[in-house]
Amino acid sequence: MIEVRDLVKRFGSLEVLKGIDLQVVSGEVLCIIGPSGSGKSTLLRCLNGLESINGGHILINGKDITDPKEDINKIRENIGMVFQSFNLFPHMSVLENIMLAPVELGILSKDEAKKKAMDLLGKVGLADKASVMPSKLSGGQQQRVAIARALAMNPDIMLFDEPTSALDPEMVGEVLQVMKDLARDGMTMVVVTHEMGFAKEVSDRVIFMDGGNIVEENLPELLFLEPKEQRTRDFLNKIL
Amino acid sequence: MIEVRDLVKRFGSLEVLKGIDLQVVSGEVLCIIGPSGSGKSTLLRCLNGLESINGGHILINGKDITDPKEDINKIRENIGMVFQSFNLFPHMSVLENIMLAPVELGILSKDEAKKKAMDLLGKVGLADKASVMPSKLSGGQQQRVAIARALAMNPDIMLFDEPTSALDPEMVGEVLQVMKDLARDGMTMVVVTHEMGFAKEVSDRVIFMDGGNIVEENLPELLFLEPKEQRTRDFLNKIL
Amino acid sequence: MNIIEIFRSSLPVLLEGLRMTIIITISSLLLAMVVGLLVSLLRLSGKKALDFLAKGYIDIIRGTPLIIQAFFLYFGLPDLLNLRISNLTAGIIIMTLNSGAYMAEVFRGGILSVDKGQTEAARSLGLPTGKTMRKVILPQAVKNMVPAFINQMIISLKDTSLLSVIGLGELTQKGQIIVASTYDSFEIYFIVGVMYFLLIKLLSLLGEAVERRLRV
Amino acid sequence: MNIIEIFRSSLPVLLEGLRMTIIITISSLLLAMVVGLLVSLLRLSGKKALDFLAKGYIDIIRGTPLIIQAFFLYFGLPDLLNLRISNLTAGIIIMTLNSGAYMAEVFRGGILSVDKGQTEAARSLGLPTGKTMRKVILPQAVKNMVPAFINQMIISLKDTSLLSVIGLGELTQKGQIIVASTYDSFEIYFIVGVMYFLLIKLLSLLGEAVERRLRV
Amino acid sequence: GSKSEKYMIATDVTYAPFEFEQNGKYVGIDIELLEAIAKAEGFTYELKPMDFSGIIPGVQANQLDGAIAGISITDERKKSVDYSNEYFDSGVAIVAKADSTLTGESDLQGKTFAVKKGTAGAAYAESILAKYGAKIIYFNDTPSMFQAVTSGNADVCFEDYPVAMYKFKTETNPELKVIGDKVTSTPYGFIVKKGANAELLAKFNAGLAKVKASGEYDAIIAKYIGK
Ligand SMILES: Nc1ncnc2c1ncn2[C@@H]1O[C@H](COP(=O)(O)OP(=O)(O)OP(=O)(O)O)[C@@H](O)[C@H]1O
Ligand SMILES: Nc1ncnc2c1ncn2[C@@H]1O[C@H](COP(=O)(O)OP(=O)(O)OP(=O)(O)O)[C@@H](O)[C@H]1O
Ligand SMILES: [Mg+2]
Ligand SMILES: [Mg+2]
Repeated sequence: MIEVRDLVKRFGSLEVLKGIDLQVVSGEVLCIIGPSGSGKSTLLRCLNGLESINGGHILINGKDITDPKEDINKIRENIGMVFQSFNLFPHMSVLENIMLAPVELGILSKDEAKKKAMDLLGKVGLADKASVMPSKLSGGQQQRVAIARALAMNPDIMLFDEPTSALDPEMVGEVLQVMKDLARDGMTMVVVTHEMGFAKEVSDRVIFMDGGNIVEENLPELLFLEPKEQRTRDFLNKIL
Repeated sequence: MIEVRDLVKRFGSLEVLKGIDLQVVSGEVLCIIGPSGSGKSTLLRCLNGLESINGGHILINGKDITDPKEDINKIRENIGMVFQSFNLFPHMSVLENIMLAPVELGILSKDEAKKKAMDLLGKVGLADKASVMPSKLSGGQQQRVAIARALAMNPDIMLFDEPTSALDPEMVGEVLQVMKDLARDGMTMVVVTHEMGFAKEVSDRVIFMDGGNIVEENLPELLFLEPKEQRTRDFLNKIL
Repeated sequence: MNIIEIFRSSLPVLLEGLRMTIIITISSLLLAMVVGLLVSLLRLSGKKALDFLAKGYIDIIRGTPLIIQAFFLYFGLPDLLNLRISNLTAGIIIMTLNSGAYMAEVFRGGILSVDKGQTEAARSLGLPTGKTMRKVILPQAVKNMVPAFINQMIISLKDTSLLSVIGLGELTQKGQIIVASTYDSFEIYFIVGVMYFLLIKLLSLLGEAVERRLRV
Repeated sequence: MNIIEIFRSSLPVLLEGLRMTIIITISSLLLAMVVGLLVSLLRLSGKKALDFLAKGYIDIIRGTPLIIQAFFLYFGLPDLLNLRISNLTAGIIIMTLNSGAYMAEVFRGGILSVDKGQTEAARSLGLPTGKTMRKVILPQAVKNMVPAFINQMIISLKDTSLLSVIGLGELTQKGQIIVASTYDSFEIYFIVGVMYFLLIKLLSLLGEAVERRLRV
Repeated sequence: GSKSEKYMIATDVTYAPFEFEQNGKYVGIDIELLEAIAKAEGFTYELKPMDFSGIIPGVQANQLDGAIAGISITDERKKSVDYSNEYFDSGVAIVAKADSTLTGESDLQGKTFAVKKGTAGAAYAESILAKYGAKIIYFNDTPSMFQAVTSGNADVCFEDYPVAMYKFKTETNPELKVIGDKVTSTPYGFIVKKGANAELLAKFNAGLAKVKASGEYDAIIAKYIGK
């Protein structure tokens, strides 16, 4: 599904990813944890081509996304991404946010897209907010709309970059719930998060990153309870 | 020293102070606590004429500061004020910040002012920072300079508006220490703060404000341990 | 003659000039929006050469007085290239090129003011650059641009007064022609000034109204 | 004649014009800073009447083309009041009044950009309004103003080209005079354009250098 | 102005052979004539070169004491200024491109005219505008007007006869030519503000008579126009 080989990413002279190897299989939920600046977001952004890479290969469903012959837009259609800051389009209603990509890319007709959007809004519990503007929603509601928007393209893979860390505590739960439902339905997910509860309960595997490297990876219960590396232990002590 | 009688302050139609009566005697340390928006800052700002008032009287050393015949600048010279956000003058060195008012107001010669400033910097533990620009200092250091700056005018009264709440936790202590020293030296102080430890240890009296009124006042140990009013209890429960 | 009589007798000629002023302002502004948008896109293309070209154009326009641009374009270029352009055409071209450069910076500012997350969200949905720009970025940019845009409109309107030097019969020139035969310079320039003032007041009120509506 | 010869033979006259352009720009800018500061202080005085006056002045200047202001001041007013001003004086007055209005807004912006806490800190030390403004607010405001100030300098410099209409022998007019006898309009306006361009480039480089130094 | 004061006297920026710049100095018939008259009458003055369109408004506005700038004497202008005795007999000529096939006023049907604001040429062009169904473009100065014709933006322009003749004669490769004969006959005069400055006017007239008598006048004319 996702295969990353020796991925190197630099910003100027700063090497942010120092040769990452990673595989995610279909239906797997992978959590990435690690201190600030360790390169988690950058890794995620490389996966759907939001960052150009300086070395290595990224294969999505067997296609090398760094190959200039591949249409990166086609690949992206297949990878949903959810951002920490929601990034809803503020000039469009909730419904229009969700319908935009399928309609503009000619994947669905307007009517089909609308039907699909309403379905998805139902799934994330916001069927009554279809015609509302994003600015009128709470953070948790906005993030759920953002998830629905990504799902509207029927992606095989969903990437989440700290989807709950910009939320007030009382709204974290509702977003995590939507993500749990997604995981249960078999979505392949890569989630950068500091929500250890979620990671333990939902993920199949957890990766701990530090300084641009994958320091350790394991089943969640093992990584949390018996970290092998000192750096992992330090990090877990600080945040738990 | 300070006498406030039936003080009323409105912003437009919003009545922020609803008839405050208050006395502070010479050498007393008064702490003001209360929820956000209760009018603590506004009260403090009225005391040195930073806000015009809509009713009542404020007497400082027997002079009515709302009397247009009084020179508010002369009165202010006698009242130092320390702000939450330090408000150092960024284009002047630490020394120049402290010397500005005494020199400009013709109270001290440049040389005297410099000597005085160095004295004060010694007192707040920053003698080595005299020629540094404020932006190069930590928050705690900036706030200590701000205190020294206020003291340079030899005020009888010092007003503090949450002097430590913009500080990283590790810097709160150094600023409180300077304030404690001041109190020990017999300065009359009115301090808006959420630092209950400081209030308990240093203050002679604590006032609890809510909704523009003084709800309760008492010795610190009594107010904290046996609040008479329900509102005071609720507030203390929340913050302790 | 008192000012009211002067006003009455000069009004038809001045109104004709005003009409010309408005025609030039509006047509050149519409064209300048197209030029400005294209040039701002060149500047934001990420391609060094295109950015350089666009920047050069903007620099030249901003680095020389409009009156010199007008002389150069109306007298200098046709002389060299041996072609003929009417002064109306020349006026519109000059104003378009001039406001186009400023408009490009207005567009660029508007586009850059849109949060980067918006582009990333759109791109990550698979929308290509063009569609991202048209559907997501520009609608938001335009909203942020309104004040700068109105400001540029006002500047352009005032700048048309310079076109009198290439013989264009807009408001200022009509005023000058009347003064040349009646010598009532105080009254005529006063009236002309008031006309510009009212037109600009109208524009800025309009602008404020648009801004208020967009903010909601 | 090729352009190099034209350049060589026209240079002395053009340099004289350039000198005049620079003199007018600098002297009017210095005066405009005084006017601008005073007017911005009126606007910020908190007194309705003063603010109204200042706003009125700014509105009138911004609401009318410079060329009309020049005609009005040089031809209109003296006609009415029966006084006489030389075109150099008139030119400097016009440019001062004009840039003064814009400068007032630059100053106002700069002053408003200084954190309110600065005023409060100064006032609470017992400093009166005037000293607070001079010692605390203005030094910080000026720093924030530099880009807008440079921008206004550039605009003023370009605007002096308009003073050719009241017969002032600045760069643009000198160019026109040469063209009148040689007809080399393409070459002369090109050279004049380059001169303005270089002068403005110089100004903006200077501005950037000042800005960089202030930022440190 | 009082006697000790300098008179402010305006002239056009560029109007050869009456006034033009040569080697950084103002020269021409008007310039030398004024010089000679001032010397004969013993008054001093400061010369103010300015756009022609600004001259009469400037005199009117009392910005100037007088002006000598090849100003045609017209009834219209007499309402606003006082004239001296005429010092040169001029008139309006029609100017077209050197390679033009136009031969005179009769060929002007449907053409575009370029004129200079407020000149005798402009007045003449306006007077025949309707008759020939022509279009008119106004400029501030002679070069702009000439340029409009050389660049093809106008078909003909109207300029004072001696000015046009002088110009095209002195150019090695003239781009323009006068077509046909003078279409009007108008004399030039020195002007002052109406009802003001009779003193200066009197001095000018007296001086003019003196330089004519002394032969200086003829010498100046001969120097620029030949005879
Ligand atoms: N566009 C960029 N230009 C330059 N440096 C960047 C850029 N984006 C990220 N970086 C740097 O790359 C490093 C890794 O950043 P990244 O955002 O991937 O970290 P992270 O693990 O997601 O941290 P956080 O938990 O704070 O989100 C950091 O040092 C960051 O400063
Ligand atoms: N300049 C102002 N204009 C309008 N309303 C104001 C202004 N300053 C304060 N207020 C309002 O007055 C009320 C009291 O404000 P004040 O700052 O005195 O509260 P506070 O007790 O200091 O709160 P905090 O603990 O948040 O500092 C609030 O409702 C506030 O919104
Ligand atoms: Mg991150
Ligand atoms: Mg407060």
